[in-house]
Amino acid sequence: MPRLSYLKALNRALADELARDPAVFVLGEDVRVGVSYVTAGLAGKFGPERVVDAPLSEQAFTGFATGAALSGLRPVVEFQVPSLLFLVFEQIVNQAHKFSLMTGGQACVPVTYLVTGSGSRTGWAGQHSDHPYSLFAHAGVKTVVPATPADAYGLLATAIRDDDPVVVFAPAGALGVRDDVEYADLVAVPLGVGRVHRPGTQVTVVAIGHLVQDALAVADELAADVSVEVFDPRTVYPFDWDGLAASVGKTGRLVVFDDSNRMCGIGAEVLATAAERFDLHAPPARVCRPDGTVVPFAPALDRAVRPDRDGLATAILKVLNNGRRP
Amino acid sequence: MPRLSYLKALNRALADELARDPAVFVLGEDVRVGVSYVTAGLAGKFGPERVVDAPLSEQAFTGFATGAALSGLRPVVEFQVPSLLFLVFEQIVNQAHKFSLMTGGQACVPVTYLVTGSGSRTGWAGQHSDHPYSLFAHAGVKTVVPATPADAYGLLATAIRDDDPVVVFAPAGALGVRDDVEYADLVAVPLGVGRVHRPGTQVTVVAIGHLVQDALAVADELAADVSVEVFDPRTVYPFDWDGLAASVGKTGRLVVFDDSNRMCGIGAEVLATAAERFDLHAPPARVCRPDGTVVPFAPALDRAVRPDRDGLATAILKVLNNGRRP
Amino acid sequence: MARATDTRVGLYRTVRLIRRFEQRAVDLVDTGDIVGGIHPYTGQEAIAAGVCAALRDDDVITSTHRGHGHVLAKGADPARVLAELAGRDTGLNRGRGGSMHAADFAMGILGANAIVGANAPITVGAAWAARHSGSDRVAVSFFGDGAVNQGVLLESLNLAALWRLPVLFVCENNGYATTLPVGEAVAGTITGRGEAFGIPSVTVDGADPVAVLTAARTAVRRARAGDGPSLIECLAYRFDAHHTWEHRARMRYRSDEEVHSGRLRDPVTIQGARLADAERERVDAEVESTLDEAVAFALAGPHPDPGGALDHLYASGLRPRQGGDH
Amino acid sequence: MARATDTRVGLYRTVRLIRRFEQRAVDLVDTGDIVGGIHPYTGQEAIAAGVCAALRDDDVITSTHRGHGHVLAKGADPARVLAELAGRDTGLNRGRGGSMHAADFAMGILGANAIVGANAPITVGAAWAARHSGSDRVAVSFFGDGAVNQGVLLESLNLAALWRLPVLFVCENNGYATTLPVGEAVAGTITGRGEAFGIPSVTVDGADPVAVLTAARTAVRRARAGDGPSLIECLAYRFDAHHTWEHRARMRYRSDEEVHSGRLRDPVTIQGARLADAERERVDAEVESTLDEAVAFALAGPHPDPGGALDHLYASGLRPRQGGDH
Ligand SMILES: Cc1ncc(C[n+]2csc(CCOP(=O)(O)OP(=O)(O)O)c2C)c(N)n1
Ligand SMILES: Cc1ncc(C[n+]2csc(CCOP(=O)(O)OP(=O)(O)O)c2C)c(N)n1
Ligand SMILES: [Mg+2]
Ligand SMILES: [Mg+2]
Repeated sequence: MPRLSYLKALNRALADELARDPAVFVLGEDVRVGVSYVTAGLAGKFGPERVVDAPLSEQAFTGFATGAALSGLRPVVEFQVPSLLFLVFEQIVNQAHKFSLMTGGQACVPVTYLVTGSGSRTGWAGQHSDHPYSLFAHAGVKTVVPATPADAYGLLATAIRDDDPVVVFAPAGALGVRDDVEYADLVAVPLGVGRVHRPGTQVTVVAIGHLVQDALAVADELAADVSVEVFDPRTVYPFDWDGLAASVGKTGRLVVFDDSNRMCGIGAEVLATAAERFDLHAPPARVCRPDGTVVPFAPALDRAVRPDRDGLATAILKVLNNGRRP
Repeated sequence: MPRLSYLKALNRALADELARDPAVFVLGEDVRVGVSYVTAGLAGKFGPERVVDAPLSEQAFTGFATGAALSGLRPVVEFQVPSLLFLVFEQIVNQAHKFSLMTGGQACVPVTYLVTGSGSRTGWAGQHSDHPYSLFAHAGVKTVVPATPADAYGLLATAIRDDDPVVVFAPAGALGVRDDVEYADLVAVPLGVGRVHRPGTQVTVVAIGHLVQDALAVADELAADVSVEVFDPRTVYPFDWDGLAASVGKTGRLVVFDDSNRMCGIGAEVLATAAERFDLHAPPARVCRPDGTVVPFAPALDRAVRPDRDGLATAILKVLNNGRRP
Repeated sequence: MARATDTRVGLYRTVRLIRRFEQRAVDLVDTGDIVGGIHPYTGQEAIAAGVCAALRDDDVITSTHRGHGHVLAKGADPARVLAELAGRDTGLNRGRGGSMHAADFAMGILGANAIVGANAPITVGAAWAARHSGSDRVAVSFFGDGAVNQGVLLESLNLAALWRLPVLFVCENNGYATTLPVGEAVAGTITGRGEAFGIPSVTVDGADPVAVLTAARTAVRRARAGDGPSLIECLAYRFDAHHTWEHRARMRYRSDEEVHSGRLRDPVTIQGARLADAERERVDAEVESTLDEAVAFALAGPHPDPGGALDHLYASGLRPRQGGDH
Repeated sequence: MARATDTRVGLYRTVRLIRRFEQRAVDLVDTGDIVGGIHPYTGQEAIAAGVCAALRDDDVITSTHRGHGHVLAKGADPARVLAELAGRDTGLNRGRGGSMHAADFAMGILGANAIVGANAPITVGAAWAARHSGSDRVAVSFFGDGAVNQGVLLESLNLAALWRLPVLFVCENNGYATTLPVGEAVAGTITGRGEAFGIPSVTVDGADPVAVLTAARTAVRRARAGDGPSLIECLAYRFDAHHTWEHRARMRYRSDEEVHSGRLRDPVTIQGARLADAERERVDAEVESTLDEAVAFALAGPHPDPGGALDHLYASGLRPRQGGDH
């Protein structure tokens, strides 16, 4: 059985979608050489008209993708650095996202934006270490953050086939994850459907992206004392509220483990929706980045601003020791 | 007593700050003529080196403001349209916001970004009707949304004097509000300090920007049945958590009335923090825009996606009829 | 009405249609039937007419905030354009777009755009898609003199030139970006910018439809032959306000003399002079009756149902959570 | 060490210093003392040296991801630069910035920048601030051949030209943007882009510090005299990897022959040949001992305290909420 890596799974999804649908093409910086590896080998297989190296003109090539999509194609735009999404915020949020409604349904913009290596890559410092998925969720752009190789494959494939713009974050912390999966077992994964990685009865941990692995490790560590359910929404927007409701309905307690900034992040949304809809036995908790985080360069500082296992364990125990007993 | 308009208050704050501090200057499109009115008359008084008309190059002039600020000046950059902030997201969030930390405290970037007419101006449709203050709160950029003329004056003045970047949203729905205030009574208002516009005992309504007036109207309407406290945070980030705690400590019930998108908006943050910290007698509620809103053009559709008085009244009554009695 | 044709009469019909359309639209703004106002195209009619007369039906265009002329010249039904401006369900965009987003994909109109410069990369992407699919369609981007200071437009010139794409960049130099004179906004020349990217660039009399047509034909021929993009700078004068709000505001940025002399070179008069009086009167009458019908159609159209305010938000059919449910 | 001086020996000292600094920094990447890697400036030393030798101490520069050379040539202490790269509290930025953000405001170094093109408008703003304050300081923006495709940089050329600001735009054309050859990225020429905005633009041999110095002197004179910006395209070759990760990756985008012949024109050899052997050896020894001390200083420096990870996040002293408290 091959040990499929997350990066290879993304690469495979691109190759399969390029092969399946002639409308699909890949666009970005250094995609022919495949600097980030996700596009490795594709130019050789599909040629330079399907794997297009663009100049450093993120705004133009993102708008270009909209134009190509309006003309029936399905572009996948790769970004090497998460903050490049800030550069093209107008093109994604104000253009691609709005075309369908504004044209009264005449148009759709099936573009996939793929960020390879989102979040902190230790040593890349403030301008290369953001994890801005909550921004796109707020704007209403479909946003996925796969945690495992199989989900990376399946969600990227679905994103490409989806008729709306979709941002796919591939966290730097997940790129090295490997799965025991046969290629033949890789399938498209629907957007908006979460996944319980580990069932539990006492507390639901909503973990996003690379933090799923950490959550599972913490759940193992604490297993003697607490039964932790690890819920991975997989899609940040649209969120699988019903899946979460089922989990929290069982556990009655909630902790969100999220690598975006605290203020108005997906952690806030989960807690807010829980407050509106769910009956919790104890106040919920977030383990996330501080408000307004700028990731400092020095490794110890970088680590200090990231949500980590200790923080999660502490939060779980605190939530468990608070509130009414179930 | 003059009936001071919100727009005039902003205009006055700019004039006073320009007069007070030679480091202050205003930059933007059509600011000499004063198309949005906030800069009316300033070019004549302070000259074209203090009131600078820029070409349609938002990214460059926003980055320019950072450079000027790093050199000791205090630029105020005006934007005519809220979505222009999407165009300059990189310049604000990835540059101006990050300079202080990344340089180890060597630098500060005291720039004020002023959006005159944020939110829906009925008839301006999808690309001109966003209210993206929650995005900046998530990113950690100081964000203020004044509701009244006096606060517009006071918060803009403070924003200009603040050593960090600050985004000031002047909602289209508030521009016409008038106050009975003497010019002499206008003072700087600190960031991060909320204001109780109307005391009440049964439910706290957190209302933002132009919605404060609507919240007050609803509170009046319902006065016979419910005692509503209207809490205006004034600054969305940093948020006055202690002020809110005091209010909710009294009322035990919470509704947020917010003109940004539901998902990961400030409404989510308020509910999340409440869930973590406050003891509520009933599930809280949000009255806000739908997830991922694109404002449709036709007036009736535009109104349909905006949080309104009816929605607030319904939410207040629902929150009141739910949960434990205080 | 159909796309502008390149005959003497055809060109006149189009400039006359646009002129009278705009005047009647301004009337409907005054009566309140069009909410939000418009950016009248008056004075620039020859540009839309001349360019679109050089196109085929299957060519595509993108347009701007001042887009009615382009949309009409490319063949959209005036009645449905007007219904769109009036926010009716019978409008081109089902009332979802309004003046700044009128689109008719069936006619190759990929939409007006409210963000200056934003349409340029969309056009380039559409041109690439055309070539990718083996078609010899061309794509036209209309934009103003203000747009040539937008980074994304300059990036787009580079992409189009680099990839030798079939694009016409049509710059409508009407002397002002809102209130800023082109001479205070553009260093160097507009054609010089095109040439810097190796794009053949010419300046023509934008008040004369024949002059525009001639230049457009050359550019279209080059594009269809695979010889890449062209830039045409059309010198014109905006006869009316930047936007109809200017009718009420007291803004002084053009002298009365300038406006008076600017209006002397009138596209309708220029092309009209090429027709016999009887011929002209016949067209005028025809246009008038078309517009009478258009106004009647527009005002008779049903207002969209507020319950469908978020119809088409997602092409995939995803229904977002409402702002008020909880 | 201080700013590059314009003597024969001075220029040699600077190119030699940068070369050896980079080589030792690469060693420290290999040993793991520098986390995150670097973008080596090797091969381009003449550009930083020649330009900075034409400056005064109070002139300012902004730099790029490949910034060590600029920072050293402008006079930053190599020991503190290296300590920064090693993430120490004794670094220029207290370990908060790292390789891509090294800044020394006391030396007029407004910071390296990790976003291509982002430094350009900052430079223009700094130049405007200098003139605004009555100074004849000039501001220099270093950037690569990839950056000339960034909209914000092109917008910045326009602003600088329009306002005749004292800016030097120094384009380091090293033939590639990561893996993309300049010929596949830039339509037209780089100097042609400057000229399009009316900016005097020249191409010089970027391997020869004297050639660069000469061009820079002309440009500085023009800028100080109030005659506006200049653009200097410096042709050079990047001797090493785009980034040190390339040392481990198998990427083929330059042939061995090309790399070999690119390295033949070596700035250190070129300027070294202008010195007597003894003179050169003396400088080499001096540089080596400076760097021995720098390495010792860097590695002896304390690591920053994780408790201060968010120090300086807000210049105003605002302390953000942590990610884990609740
Ligand atoms: C990027 C952007 N900046 C600013 C605005 C606000 N705005 C709308 S039209 C306009 C002037 C545009 O000038 P020009 O391109 O010459 O077109 P014209 O209005 O003259 O037709 C401005 C500043 C906008 N819509 N988009
Ligand atoms: C706006 C932006 N796009 C992409 C990147 C990723 N990136 C970093 S350096 C680089 C290439 C830059 O090329 P060039 O400007 O020629 O500078 P060089 O690396 O050759 O010195 C790229 C694509 C970035 N940092 N910023
Ligand atoms: Mg114009
Ligand atoms: Mg380069």
